[in-house]
Amino acid sequence: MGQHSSGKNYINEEPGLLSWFGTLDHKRIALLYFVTVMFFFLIGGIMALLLRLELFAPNVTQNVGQILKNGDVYNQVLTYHGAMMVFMVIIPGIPAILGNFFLPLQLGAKDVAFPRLNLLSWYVFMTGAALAICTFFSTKVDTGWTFYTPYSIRTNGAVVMMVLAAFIMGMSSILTGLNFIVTVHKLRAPGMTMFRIPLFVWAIYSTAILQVLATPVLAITLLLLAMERVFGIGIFDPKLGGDPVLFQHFFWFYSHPAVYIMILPAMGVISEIITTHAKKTIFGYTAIAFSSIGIALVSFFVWGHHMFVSGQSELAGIVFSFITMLVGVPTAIKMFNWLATLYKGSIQFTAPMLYALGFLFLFAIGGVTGIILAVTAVDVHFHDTYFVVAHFHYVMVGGTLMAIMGGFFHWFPKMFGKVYNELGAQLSWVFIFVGFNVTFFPQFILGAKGMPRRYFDYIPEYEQLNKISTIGSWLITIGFLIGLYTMIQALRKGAKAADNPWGSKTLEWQTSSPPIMHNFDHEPTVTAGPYEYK
Amino acid sequence: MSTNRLVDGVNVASHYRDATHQYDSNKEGIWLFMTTEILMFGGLFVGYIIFHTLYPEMFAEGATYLNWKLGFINTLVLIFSSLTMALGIYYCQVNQRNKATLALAVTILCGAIFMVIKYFEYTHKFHLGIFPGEKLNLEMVKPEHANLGLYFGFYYCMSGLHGLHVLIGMGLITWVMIKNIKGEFNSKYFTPVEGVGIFWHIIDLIWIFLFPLLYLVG
Amino acid sequence: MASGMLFAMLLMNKAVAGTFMPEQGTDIARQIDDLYGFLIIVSFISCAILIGGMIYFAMKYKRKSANDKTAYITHDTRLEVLWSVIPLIIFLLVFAWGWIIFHDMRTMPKNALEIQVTAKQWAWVAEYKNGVRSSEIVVPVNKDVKILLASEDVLHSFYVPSFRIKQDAVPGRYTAVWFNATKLGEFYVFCTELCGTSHSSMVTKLKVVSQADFDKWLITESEVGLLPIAQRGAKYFQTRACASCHNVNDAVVKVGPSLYQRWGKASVQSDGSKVIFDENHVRESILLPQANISAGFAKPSPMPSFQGQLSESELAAIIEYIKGLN
Amino acid sequence: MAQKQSHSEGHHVTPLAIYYKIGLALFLLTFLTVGAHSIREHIQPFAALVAFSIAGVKAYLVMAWFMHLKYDKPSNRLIFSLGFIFLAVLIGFCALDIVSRVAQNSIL
Repeated sequence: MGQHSSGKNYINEEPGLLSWFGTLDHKRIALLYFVTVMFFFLIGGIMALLLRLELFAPNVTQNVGQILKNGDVYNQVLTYHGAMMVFMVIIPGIPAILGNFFLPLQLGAKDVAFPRLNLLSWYVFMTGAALAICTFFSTKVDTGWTFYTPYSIRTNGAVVMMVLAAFIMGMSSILTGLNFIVTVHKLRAPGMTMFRIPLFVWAIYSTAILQVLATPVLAITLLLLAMERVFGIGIFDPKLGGDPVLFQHFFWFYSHPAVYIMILPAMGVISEIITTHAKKTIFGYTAIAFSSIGIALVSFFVWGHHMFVSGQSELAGIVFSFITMLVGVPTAIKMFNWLATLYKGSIQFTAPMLYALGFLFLFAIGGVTGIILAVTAVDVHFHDTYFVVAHFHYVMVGGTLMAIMGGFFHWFPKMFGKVYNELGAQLSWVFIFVGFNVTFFPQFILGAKGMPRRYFDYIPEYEQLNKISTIGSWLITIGFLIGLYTMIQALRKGAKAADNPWGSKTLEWQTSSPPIMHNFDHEPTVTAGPYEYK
Repeated sequence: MSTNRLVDGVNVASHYRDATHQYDSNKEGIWLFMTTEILMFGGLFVGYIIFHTLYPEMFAEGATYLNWKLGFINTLVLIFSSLTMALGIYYCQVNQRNKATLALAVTILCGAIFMVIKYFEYTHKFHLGIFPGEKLNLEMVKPEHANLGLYFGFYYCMSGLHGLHVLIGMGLITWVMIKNIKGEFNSKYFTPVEGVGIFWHIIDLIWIFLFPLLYLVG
Repeated sequence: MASGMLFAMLLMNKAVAGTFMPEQGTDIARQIDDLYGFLIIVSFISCAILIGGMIYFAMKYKRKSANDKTAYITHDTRLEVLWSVIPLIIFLLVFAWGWIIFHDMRTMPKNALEIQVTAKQWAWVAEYKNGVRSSEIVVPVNKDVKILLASEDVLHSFYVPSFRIKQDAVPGRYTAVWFNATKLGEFYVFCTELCGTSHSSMVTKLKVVSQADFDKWLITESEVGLLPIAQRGAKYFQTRACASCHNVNDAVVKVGPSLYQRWGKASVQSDGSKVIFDENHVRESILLPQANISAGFAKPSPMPSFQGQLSESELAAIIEYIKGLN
Repeated sequence: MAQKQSHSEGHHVTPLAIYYKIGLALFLLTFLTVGAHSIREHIQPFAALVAFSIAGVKAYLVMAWFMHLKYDKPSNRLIFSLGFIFLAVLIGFCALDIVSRVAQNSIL
């Protein structure tokens, strides 16, 4: 293997900027997603900073903010922050960028099963994203990303357009998931049995199942909401005997599994990073693989834990709480397996490894607070307070975004064939990790004290903790900017990367860096599991 | 990047080993997509069943405003079209291109008949002031249940989304019919016809349940 | 040994329960805090094992040379069963514990004092059996109180942090929540379901008073009808939630225009025309808010129409009150 | 003849006669549905059950023969059935809430 003799690779084989927009190559499509998702992340991040700035101190007078004009503007910003981060950053994040790039490579395939569909997914995604951004220049939406009825029916604002945007992006998510499922089923290299595929593939595969099975219900829910606004069909509107709680059932039937769409791929990335940078075989491969599938399936039965105080019946609350406890078990299994993988390893403190360890740290906290929230009686107090905000940011940011960053640095040499500056990458980790805890840990306390979420203003007793939280958000920003700078510098001036700088055993490292257009000179034949560090 | 090559008379993309490999993969993709269709329509069915359970009399009243005879005719039309669609695939499989084209054309025609009948049903209702949800003209309709609009919300959403699928299906059948006329299909390669066929049968499948659900339950 | 550990945990629990939590205003709050304290301790121990273990391994097995040999351990069934079953037992334990308390919270007491609380954008209105309406909720101490929740427009959520209770108010139906306050004092009531512009100001007070004070309060409030007309207007201005959008103390704008020193002056409308701020103008603005929108305010106005909701006498009282703001 | 061989290798071809039979059966069942509807007064409360049982049989015929699921790979059958299984989950839990909520009104 080694360097391809001609020096050609997927980046330079087709010349010209335009060639990127018609490309069918999974690696190039991954980079298209990379650029767009990063852009949306930037916008969503700016929204977050605005929210935190506004909350730096309680308002001067009622309903007049210090940064944002009034409560309406605040509600709009929080809606766009939530909707963009969920639908445009975290859901497509790992599957569409890293999954697209490395799923075929790790399977030893030449491409995903349906390359044209893959490109179409990106265009569909961009259409939806463009529509969502259009609403920003029309009447802005202020419903929160959850679109709860009947507020979303009554409020002014381009809810229909926003809902269609989410519908279209959902379609893209379905197509991506479909593509990955078929790829995993059909395009494994000879000898690559289901129990020899890397754990990242297992994670993406489980995610894909969720994408395909859960998203259609979101689609119909959003369509009905649009109809509700246009014709007042009444299904979710109490005015005609409809039921707003039913909307929440439909919404969370998708959106709870969606939480796992966001975190499962991150878990896959962590498995890869830990084995590679500890140079040790994974502990409990089968347990981790099955827990991914287990989490994916059980996550369909737990959505009601978002609705303990919604007016849902007590019985339903109890049943959902019980099943939620069950979904905690496979998550705990994964945590312990990663820990056991570190045991007697040879741990190298590279930037990806730091991000992975940071993930374990933050996800541990996010996980246990998740259990606290799953306990019905306790959740009654914490529901819709900052405790919940802190919990899901520990999982989504502390979990998924840490994994995304770790994954980027881990695979950077492979994706771009360049070496990044280790110091810069580690510095970005320090700022993100510290800043994250400074931002979100105080929010647990705020929530315990009873500060409701989505509040534009608060009573003076919450001021100190809010100040700390806002300062933390600046540290995170610095961290991400350093990370971005490091990547850009590496792209511009980075030294040429070796084919397998980490000494990894998975297939993507066995081809050249960056990979050639067809991934492998010869179709690889697999004779052993993915983590044979003997 | 995928460059195609000819294997045994079939265009096979480079990341597939052979025609069977490609066929199986495509087929699985098609089925996965159909699963999402079922789940999407299913959401509507779930809503319908729940509200029907809550307001049985209101739903019974709603059904009396529908003309079950039209629904019945439409059911027959769709079933017939499903048969011709299946025949279309069959004729592709046995290399009888002209018969396949004919079968597909009849299918499209049936779809069109279905939509025309639907059109008359809809316009007749609009004429009577029967609109979905709060747009229902209470003065003209004078329903026993003030919330009858909810039933028609379901009626229009379900039959509307179904009708939209019929239109999309007709478009897709036209596409494969043109491909067939150009001679792109043979006994070894007919995946698009089969995929579109499955889609069309799903439409039929959904109507099989919509018909008793909307027109007959009362 | 095990019982000793359990005992130590229970002792610790007493210390931890209530950490960072608001004052415990009810017995249910105490029970929830005990469970919460237990959860915090268990969480802390799990995090200590996971994070501590991670840091320990990371330090101990730090890479020394590029050719480090690592152990080849693929799995260990006993360990894996252990760390599946132990969390499961803990999860089921806290689930059951939570269920017991939750069941109490959701079982309405018999013979409770019933208060009808209606949520609307953006205020709470409590109505008592004797017809008293109040924007603040006043309840007697040590008595079961049942709040019957309704909503006039969108979802709201009734949240009293000190009582650890929360319940959504769902339009189109009633929901209920109960408590038995054990402490005198004032407690915050928040709305915790995003409901629009002034969601974060949809805050009121819940006052726990002695039974005697409560009875007295009910009587004074029911005598509002005997008050001078402007003072009655001031009451309605609070209970009808006018105050959550209209400022009366100075000219600062909240959601709607300030009413401070507006009476009798010319007012510019959004279509550029001018009207005099008089009885008929104010009357029309209250009953048909969309007909008169002041320059510089959003169209359509977020103000709900009060047509059919205010009696002539109430309307007159409010107008009289606004007159007096000059 | 080469044709026949390729069938046995790859694709199953259902004979024409079966298609016609299935089509006929579907027609008859549709008439049966309407027939049952016209005597619904006499078969209450089973009218809905009858109507949906017939619809179920029709759906089976369409799926098994027209959609070729009978001869398709088991994995594809599983994939398609997942749609129905998860639909059952959705309705199951929604119904759990709604039934117990209506029954529970007394607690107010």
